[in-house]
Amino acid sequence: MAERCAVIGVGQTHHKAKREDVSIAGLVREAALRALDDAELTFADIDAVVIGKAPDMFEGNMMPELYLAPALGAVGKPMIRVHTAGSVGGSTSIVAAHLIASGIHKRVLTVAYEKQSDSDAMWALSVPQPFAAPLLAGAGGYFAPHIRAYMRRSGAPDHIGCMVAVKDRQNAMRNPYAHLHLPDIDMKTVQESVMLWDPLHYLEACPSSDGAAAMVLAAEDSLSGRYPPAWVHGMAMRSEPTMFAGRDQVNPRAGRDCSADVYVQAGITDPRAQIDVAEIYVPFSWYEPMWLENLGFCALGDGWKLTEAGATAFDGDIPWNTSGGVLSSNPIGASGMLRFLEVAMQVRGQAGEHQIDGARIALGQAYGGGSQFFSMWVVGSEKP
Amino acid sequence: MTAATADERGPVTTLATPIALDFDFTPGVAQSRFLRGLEQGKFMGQRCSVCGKVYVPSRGTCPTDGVPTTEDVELSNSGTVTTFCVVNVPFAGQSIEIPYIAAQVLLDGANLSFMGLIQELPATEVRMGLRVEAVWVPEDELAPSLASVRYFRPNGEPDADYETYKEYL
Amino acid sequence: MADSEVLHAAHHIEYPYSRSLGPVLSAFMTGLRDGRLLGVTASGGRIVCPPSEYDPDTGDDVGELVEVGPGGVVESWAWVSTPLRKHPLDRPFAWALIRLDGADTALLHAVDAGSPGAVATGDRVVPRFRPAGERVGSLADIEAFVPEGGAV
Amino acid sequence: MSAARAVRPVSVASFAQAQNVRRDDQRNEVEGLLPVIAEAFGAIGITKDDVDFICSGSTDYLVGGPFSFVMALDAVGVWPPRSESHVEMDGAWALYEAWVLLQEGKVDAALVYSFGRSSLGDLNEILTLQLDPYTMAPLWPDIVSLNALQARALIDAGKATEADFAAVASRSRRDALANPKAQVAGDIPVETLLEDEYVVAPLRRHALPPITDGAAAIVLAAGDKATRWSERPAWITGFDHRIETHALGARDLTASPSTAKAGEVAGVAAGPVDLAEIHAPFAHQELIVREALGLDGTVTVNPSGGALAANPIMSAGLIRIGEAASRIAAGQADRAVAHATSGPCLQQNLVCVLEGA
Repeated sequence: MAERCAVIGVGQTHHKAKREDVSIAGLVREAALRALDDAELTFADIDAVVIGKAPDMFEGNMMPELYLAPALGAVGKPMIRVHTAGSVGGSTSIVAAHLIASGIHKRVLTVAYEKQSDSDAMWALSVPQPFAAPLLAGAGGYFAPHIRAYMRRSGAPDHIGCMVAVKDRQNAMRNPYAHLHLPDIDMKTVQESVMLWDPLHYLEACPSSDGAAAMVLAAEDSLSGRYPPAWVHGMAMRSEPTMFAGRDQVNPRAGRDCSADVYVQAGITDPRAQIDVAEIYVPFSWYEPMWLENLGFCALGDGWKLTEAGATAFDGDIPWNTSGGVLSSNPIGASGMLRFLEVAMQVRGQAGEHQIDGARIALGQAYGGGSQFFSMWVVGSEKP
Repeated sequence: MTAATADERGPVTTLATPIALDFDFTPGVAQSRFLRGLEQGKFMGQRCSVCGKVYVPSRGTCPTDGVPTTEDVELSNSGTVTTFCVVNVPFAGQSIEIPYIAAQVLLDGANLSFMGLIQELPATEVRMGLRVEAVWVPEDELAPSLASVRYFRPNGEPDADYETYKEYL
Repeated sequence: MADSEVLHAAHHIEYPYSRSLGPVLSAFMTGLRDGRLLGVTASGGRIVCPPSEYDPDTGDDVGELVEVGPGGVVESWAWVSTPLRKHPLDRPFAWALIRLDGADTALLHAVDAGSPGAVATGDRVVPRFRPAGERVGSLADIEAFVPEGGAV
Repeated sequence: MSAARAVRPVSVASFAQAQNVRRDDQRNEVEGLLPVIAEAFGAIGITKDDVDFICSGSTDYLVGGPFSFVMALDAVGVWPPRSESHVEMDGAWALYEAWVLLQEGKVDAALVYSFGRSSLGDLNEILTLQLDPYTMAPLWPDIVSLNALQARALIDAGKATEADFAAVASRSRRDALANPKAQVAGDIPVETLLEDEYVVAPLRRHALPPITDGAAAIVLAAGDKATRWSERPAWITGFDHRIETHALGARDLTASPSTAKAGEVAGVAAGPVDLAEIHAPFAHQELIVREALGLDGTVTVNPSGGALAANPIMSAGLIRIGEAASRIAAGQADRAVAHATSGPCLQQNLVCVLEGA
């Protein structure tokens, strides 16, 4: 029988385009030490460390868990390095949670990071291999056609994406750790920003950030911390092939199956009614309405209507990304963990200005690659 | 902690660590077959013996069945634009003048689209369902590379019905 | 498919990574540019060189930076008779773990000893810094260590 | 801690590995993996639909491109979508992740695989990128030199001689004669090996691993599946891994406290050990690991020939577990220890104890 698992400490860095004041170790320690402090613990109290990040080529440091082991107090302990593309921050949290749920460890530190400014994200993501197709579109160009396909299928009007871009940046003003703080953002600013990959404007895309996130997870008999625990009610990962005949990249089955799995574990039958707040991986604005449908918050084709009606706004009935989300901070390897961490903060009541009052059940989601890797968890303020 | 120094350049705050590595790359058996086809001015795909789907390029396996693909299939020079985007942003490695259209092209007879450049049509007139054909480089410039396909252009046929390609978006 | 039909090509990847250092490594690299070697005070008063922002065993925060060396003792060594293209020297040399005077841990660097007979565990070595104007703030500011008092 | 808790019995139900070769210049990663996974499933008559979880181990830097694990998934066929994960580590750690999940009792079977072609680039340069990017990697020390420093430390400490290294290599190559998947095998006496040139003194050619392209797959099973899929299941009765500091100059290179700790938690000493598969790419490392695990002269070490006979990076650790399990399944051993390592000079170590019925 699986043991209960709870988040008892969270920490994150101030995310920026370039964190020129720290080394890689300094960056991950900033998040890890904050998480330990929040849990009122030290490295000596930790049984194991699970670290995640996206490609090693971002920093030119192969299998960085080796170099980072002492920086994270892992010497003499088990240490695991997870890499599942953009979903990695979520997957890392889940691998760490299984170390508790399996009864193997009592307290696990999990960390995810990216220090993209050591190189250049666009370079690292597009190292051309021989014989590969000529580069036609860049990162957003991979997603823009799927956004167009979503608009065609759902009949969504053009302005929905811009609404998400404005909402998430306004939310970021409530989050002191967010990379982008754009106090004057409005629909006009977004619509007048450069059209990068039609239909995507510049301000509808995520930034490139340096940053780290960390959590301390604990078993039921090993709780501590400055805030009440966030209990893990359900967690799941799903993958599907990157390219195959008939693949639906607008509404991927891996995402639907993954959410169905966590909802069963968490006893959720009506996500919109039962989930108080959600942090969802939205690196390009239009992924909010797409994921609203994929995650079952509404019927197929209705996602944009929820966004348009303000349902996902800070004061809506299902606030999404009150932290500002990936659109406001994107340290790639950590972005997924930030989603998982932010929902833990919500049910612990420690989210400060972006706290949703009375949040009791929250969903964190991360996805990666070409929407083929998904990880999700549901956390709650009460014991499952 | 401060890095006290008398040096007029001030403290050292960054370390330059250039990294250069060399590899011998091979795309493998199946993709070599596809690339050798391009060298001859044709699109070569492979069919899965379990589900019957045709992959181009094939990586030697059916991604959903996990079995080797062994039957070679030569595909048409024409296809359908399933979806597309207008590229307005310069980025590293780009070789075409912006703005331009990058489209997902589903070749007739294939079950997987791939990204291609659309030319000979104003960007504003490119649409989902547009029927296109491949324009190849001159014969003496053909190489085992997708660069052998200069671009796709309208082939004059009426647009494909959405129902025929909606599974390939 | 015949062997010759499977394609091959040279694949070269290159990037000029630029790493921000943070306070401890910044001080260490600045010291190297100034021709000095620094260690850091870690748990139990142990002096760690090369320094890190954390104790290499416990992960605890570290204390003050202190000057160490410049000479030290070879703790282990390995003789490279055919240097690789990226090695710091293009003639035969030894890699060595060198515990600098005043430090409790060892630094990895090259020892330009001339021949394998001229280096041994326990030998004393000193750094041969590059000229001040060529130093940039990196371990490569030390061209190599050399046997103390020995002419190479 | 694992040793103190009841471990859910999980068996290594099936194991397959590619023919270990110096260079597979025909197939890409997916093409190399396909037959290995098919063999692992086929040997016990199952398909991909019989496993509940998939976990793999690999590294981008062997092929020189990001996300190399992504396309490898096409060798499995993850449709309908599957619960799946990846570690940028040797497959032995992927196996650990899968074993952890099976401990919860919700799922009963997992596929674990790993792959890597070491022949594509220059390992002496690639593995340097594992080192501290500020105070080590910029000088480009190579993996052979770092291991030569460790070997020298052993000699200086009076714990071993160059002849001891040669004896490990001689025995490994002789045992590899019986391993059809081995890359390097031969009956060469110690005296002959000691005539080899130094690559980096004190390491001679024979003390180094070959460069190997390879892949491996293991099916883990619990509950009914374990007993249904194997006549004589190789049960994992203890499993742990530990890491040491990265600072080489702050370590005692002649010992492996992380191996000792992992061995203690995994319960190596709780019973007699018939055989050990030790992941020691460099001959001297075997001596250090044996000591850390407390293995005496009665233990058969590396009957497969070990990593000195074939060293497919990212798979060589997983293969040790597969080799040990195969011998238990075949009734050649009742209790075995498998070991995997990662990082410079045995920085990180994993120990898996396997037992027959």
